[in-house]
Amino acid sequence: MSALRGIQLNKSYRHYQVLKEVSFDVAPGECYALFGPNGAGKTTLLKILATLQTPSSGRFEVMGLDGIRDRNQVRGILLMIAHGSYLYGELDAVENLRFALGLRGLSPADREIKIALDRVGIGAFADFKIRYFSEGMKKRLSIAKAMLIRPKVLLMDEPYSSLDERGMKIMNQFIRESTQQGAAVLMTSHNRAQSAEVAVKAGVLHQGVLHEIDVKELVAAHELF
Amino acid sequence: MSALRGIQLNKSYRHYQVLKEVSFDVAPGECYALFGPNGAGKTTLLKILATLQTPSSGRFEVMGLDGIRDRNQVRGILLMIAHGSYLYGELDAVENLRFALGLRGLSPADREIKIALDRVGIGAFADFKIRYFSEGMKKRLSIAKAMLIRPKVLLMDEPYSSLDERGMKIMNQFIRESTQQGAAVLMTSHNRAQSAEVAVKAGVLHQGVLHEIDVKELVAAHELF
Amino acid sequence: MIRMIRKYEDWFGVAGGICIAVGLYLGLAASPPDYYQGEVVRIMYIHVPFASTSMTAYFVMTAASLWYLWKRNPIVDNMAHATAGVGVFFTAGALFTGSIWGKPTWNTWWTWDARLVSFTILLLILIGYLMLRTFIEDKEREARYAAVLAIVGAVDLPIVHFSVEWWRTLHQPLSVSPRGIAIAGAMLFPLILMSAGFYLILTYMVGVRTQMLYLQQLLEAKKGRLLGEVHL
Amino acid sequence: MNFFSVIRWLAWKDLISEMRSRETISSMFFFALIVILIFSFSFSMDQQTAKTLMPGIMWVAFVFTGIIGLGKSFLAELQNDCLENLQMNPIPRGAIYLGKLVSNFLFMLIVELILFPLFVIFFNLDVFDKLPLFVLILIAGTLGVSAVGTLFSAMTVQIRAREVMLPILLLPLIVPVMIGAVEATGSVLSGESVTFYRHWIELLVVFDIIFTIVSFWVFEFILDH
Amino acid sequence: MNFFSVIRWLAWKDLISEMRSRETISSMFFFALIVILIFSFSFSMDQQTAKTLMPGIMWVAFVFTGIIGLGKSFLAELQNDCLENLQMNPIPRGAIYLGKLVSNFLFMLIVELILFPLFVIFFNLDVFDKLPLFVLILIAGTLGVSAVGTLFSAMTVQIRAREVMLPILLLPLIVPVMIGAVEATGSVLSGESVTFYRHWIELLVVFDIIFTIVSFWVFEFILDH
Ligand code: HEM
Ligand SMILES: Nc1ncnc2c1ncn2[C@@H]1O[C@H](COP(=O)(O)OP(=O)(O)OP(=O)(O)O)[C@@H](O)[C@H]1O
Ligand SMILES: Nc1ncnc2c1ncn2[C@@H]1O[C@H](COP(=O)(O)OP(=O)(O)OP(=O)(O)O)[C@@H](O)[C@H]1O
Ligand SMILES: [Mg+2]
Ligand SMILES: [Mg+2]
Repeated sequence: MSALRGIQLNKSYRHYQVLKEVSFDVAPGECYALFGPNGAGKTTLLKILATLQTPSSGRFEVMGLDGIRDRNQVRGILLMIAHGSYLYGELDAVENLRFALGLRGLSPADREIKIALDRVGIGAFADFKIRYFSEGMKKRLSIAKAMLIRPKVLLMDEPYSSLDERGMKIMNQFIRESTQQGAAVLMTSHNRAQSAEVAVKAGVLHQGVLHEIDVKELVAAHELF
Repeated sequence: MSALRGIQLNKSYRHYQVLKEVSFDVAPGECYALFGPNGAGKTTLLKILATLQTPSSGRFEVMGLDGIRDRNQVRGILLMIAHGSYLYGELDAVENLRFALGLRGLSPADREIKIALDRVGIGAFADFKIRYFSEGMKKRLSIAKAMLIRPKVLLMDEPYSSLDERGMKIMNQFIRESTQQGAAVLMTSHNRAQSAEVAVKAGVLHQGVLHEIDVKELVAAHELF
Repeated sequence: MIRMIRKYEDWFGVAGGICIAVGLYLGLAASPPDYYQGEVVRIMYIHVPFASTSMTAYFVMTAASLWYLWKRNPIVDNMAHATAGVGVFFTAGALFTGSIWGKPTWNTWWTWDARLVSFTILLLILIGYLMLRTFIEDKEREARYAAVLAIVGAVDLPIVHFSVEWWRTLHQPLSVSPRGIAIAGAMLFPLILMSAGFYLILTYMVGVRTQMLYLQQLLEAKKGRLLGEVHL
Repeated sequence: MNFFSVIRWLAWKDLISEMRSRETISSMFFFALIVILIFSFSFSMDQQTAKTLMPGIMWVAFVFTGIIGLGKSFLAELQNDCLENLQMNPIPRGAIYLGKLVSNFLFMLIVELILFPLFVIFFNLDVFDKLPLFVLILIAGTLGVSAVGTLFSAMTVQIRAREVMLPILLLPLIVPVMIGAVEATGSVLSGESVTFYRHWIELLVVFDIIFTIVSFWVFEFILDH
Repeated sequence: MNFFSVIRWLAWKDLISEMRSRETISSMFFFALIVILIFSFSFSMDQQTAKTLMPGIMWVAFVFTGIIGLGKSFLAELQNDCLENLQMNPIPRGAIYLGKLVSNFLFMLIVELILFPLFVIFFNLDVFDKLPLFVLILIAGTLGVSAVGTLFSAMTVQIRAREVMLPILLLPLIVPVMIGAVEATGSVLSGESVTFYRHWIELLVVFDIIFTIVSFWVFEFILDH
């Protein structure tokens, strides 16, 4: 069975076809890494899968559910970590976590929250307003959120951006754990080296078309596109 | 003589000291590359040198002029290429160039503008509104602007970001030309390989302190910070 | 400078307290009631000092702002900031006492009179000034923008002062003007005493507040240096 | 998941953020104060006209102030792409609408309740025996404005000329609410018997109900494709 | 470099951008129209009061509309960090102020000149013999508003609660200008002889001069440290 499956997805903006017949398949416990030049349509694809945009044609399935028809159920399965941190500036780190979890009907114990914050290395900033967080700290808080939600399908748009080297290690550690527990991960990236550490499948999106490539090529190839 | 010299620069934000006694020296014809983790203060340093912010203490000199006292003259010598493209969405490429040059009292011939646009590879988009430009195209237009202004001191904040591989080559070509004509270049970067091609000096900004390093280390070192 | 404030401010406070105590006694008990306003006139001994100190406070704020833009001395900015905060208090006081005075004399708490409105505008500018300061993160920029606002806002000052001359309306005209002094001696003395007391208190409050803002800034800088050591 | 807990979480988040920064309420309050002063001065009124115009001035000031608050409501959600996050969470759209409506309604009402005594003083009104009626009218009018306003705030925040489009779209629609509120307020002030202005209050309530239900229902199409 | 050429370039840029998108002027126009409508409804007036209130309504509408335009003026400069670019160009700050003042003034005046005939029709005014006087008052009032407004637009655009702070700071300051304009307009309308309202026009001119000079002078401190 596949956890996340795209079937001939197309997407056009007014003047421009961004995605052309994109099909792919990510099984539970797999991590799929997506590459491509700027403006290739990676973010667009992720937004479609996150039910934020509709494809012009084609469809996709999440844990066997239709991504468009059953989108309300799909939303409960998916979690996206993107460029935006989805955090509120005036709330502190713990309050932001509580809010995000509350929307999903979860209310973890203080101790659980504390552990998650410590694991991503920002335990000391638990009661800092997000307004004073640096980009890297926000990204780490997003990891903590994902740790607490434990989604079955994780979408990540450039997970390594704005993280320093220790931060990237934490991120990969988290991805490895999630896949071990059976989650499917789809990430876009410009960082071949880091992605190669966790990905078991890879693809390049170029001029709207998705080409699957061997993960070994990620490190070996001189140029991907 | 030095083209750009920082002397014990300090900068604190309300809760945070970003730069600590930063001193450096760039001679005419040299390219200096600045590295450091996120939030190290690289952009802050560049903004101070571009007379956009004042240092909390310390001073800097541009072609022998005091950067704070004589800032109006200094502004005529410097040019900064930063994350923001400094372009107006409703004007087209040529109009944007004319405006930027007009503010500096320059009015180049149509032919000169055309040549510059062709050299950065966007000659075909000369009469496109900037609103429809991609990030990479905007960055290329900034290079064309710098080509026409020919400043004596160039500040560049992450010049390679949002450029594709051909774009990076054009950028390095331009930097090499500028330094050959005697300009001083100070750039920040996260891309060691590209910077190593043009830089003759390098430094790492870490926890507010600037450490000079050998340019050879840029490619060789496993971790810079 | 902060030392100087430290050293003298208490004297201002004490002297101001004494002046006001004596002034209140003379004004409320010892002075004669007014020819046609009767006992009500006694509010004058509070209203007029409140009003003139608030005007002075704005004036001082403008001067400090100019000085700051010229010399860029952060303490001067603290002083301007302090004066604004204290100024809001005095301005509100003048409005409040004026309002109370208005009820028996004009038979209304409030009327759309030129002085009243221009003075209310002064209060709004002061509050806007304080709000502006809370919305800027950068200390230096905060000081600069606040100073600019204070200077542009100072245009309202002459309007408040001369409004009673330019628009002849309900409010009492200037009693001390080029045309002479229009007030009885027995009322003048307590009024002068009260005014002196208010001015001293104004100085005292500004001193205390300036010090507080200055120390707060020191503390933040210190915290900044400590936080600078903490890294992920 | 749970409809009402989502509403509670959303309102909680907005109220806590506001308690921290006090940005919205304080700026709405002073804006209203200034608008009232400007109006009163521009219409250079004697005591009598002042009293007849007072309901109009009051409601125009309230509505403009409300627009300020409404404009900021969803703008805050744009900050870190939080709106996208709400969109892709598995929560009913109607709950998002109601959660936002609660906070917008409360902000407006709080400001109005602070301003009302000032009106009483400025305009020398005699209202003490009819206070409950005034509060009823305030609540009814405010609900009408914030019901449509919340919908349009979510809509305009996602388009280009957002600052202008909110008033341009909202104002014409709430004209009936304003007329009802102005007439009812005027009648209560002039001491008419309830039977004369009952229908205005009924009109207000009817509009409240219609606007809330319709907005609740169409809100889904604003946030979802 | 050259003071006047900088002013010309800036105004040229704003006017061309506006000619392309027509966003500012058209939205100002509709906003004004709606404000006027709302006022007319809220103050349920008979013909006679309508005429006495007309100058107030007109100027309140103009000023609020002006604030919309002023708010967008420097917001456009934020787009690609263009404001930073202006700051670090070797041009006199006063020229930036005057360049922006020219475009702001023109936008406001154009909208007012389109709206004025509508007022004449709505309120059945008889103005044809005094048209030059009206235009003079319009120009004088608009200059006063835009002189301070340009300054505050540059200021508030760089701070947190910018949409609210512009009206909060600007409106109190321009009350004298508004009073002058309203009184002068009223007097001209009611057909008084010039000697009766001369002083209002003089007041306007005096404020224009004071505000322009003071703003011109302090503008440097807004853009420069
Ligand atoms: C809310 C209402 C009022 C406000 C905002 C107000 C405001 C002011 C201000 C700002 C001043 C100082 C002007 C200056 O220093 O240039 C002043 C002075 C004064 N006010 Fe009022 N006032 C109010 C009500 C009244 C009333 C009801 C009276 C008496 C009938 C009154 C009598 C005076 C007098 C006698 C002075 C001193 C004038 C002089 O010596 O220059 N005020 N008021
Ligand atoms: N709303 C839109 N309207 C029109 N074109 C759009 C829109 N959004 C994106 N595009 C275009 O679609 C293309 C794909 O954009 P997308 O953001 O998906 O790229 P990406 O692969 O994520 O690039 P990057 O590596 O820079 O993140 C781009 O060329 C962009 O210009
Ligand atoms: N206006 C500000 N107020 C407070 N702190 C700030 C401000 N601007 C920047 N900082 C802080 O100063 C530090 C340095 O920021 P800066 O943008 O210079 O980093 P950088 O080295 O350019 O990082 P990056 O690699 O992400 O570009 C950061 O920690 C940031 O949080
Ligand atoms: Mg992307
Ligand atoms: Mg940077």
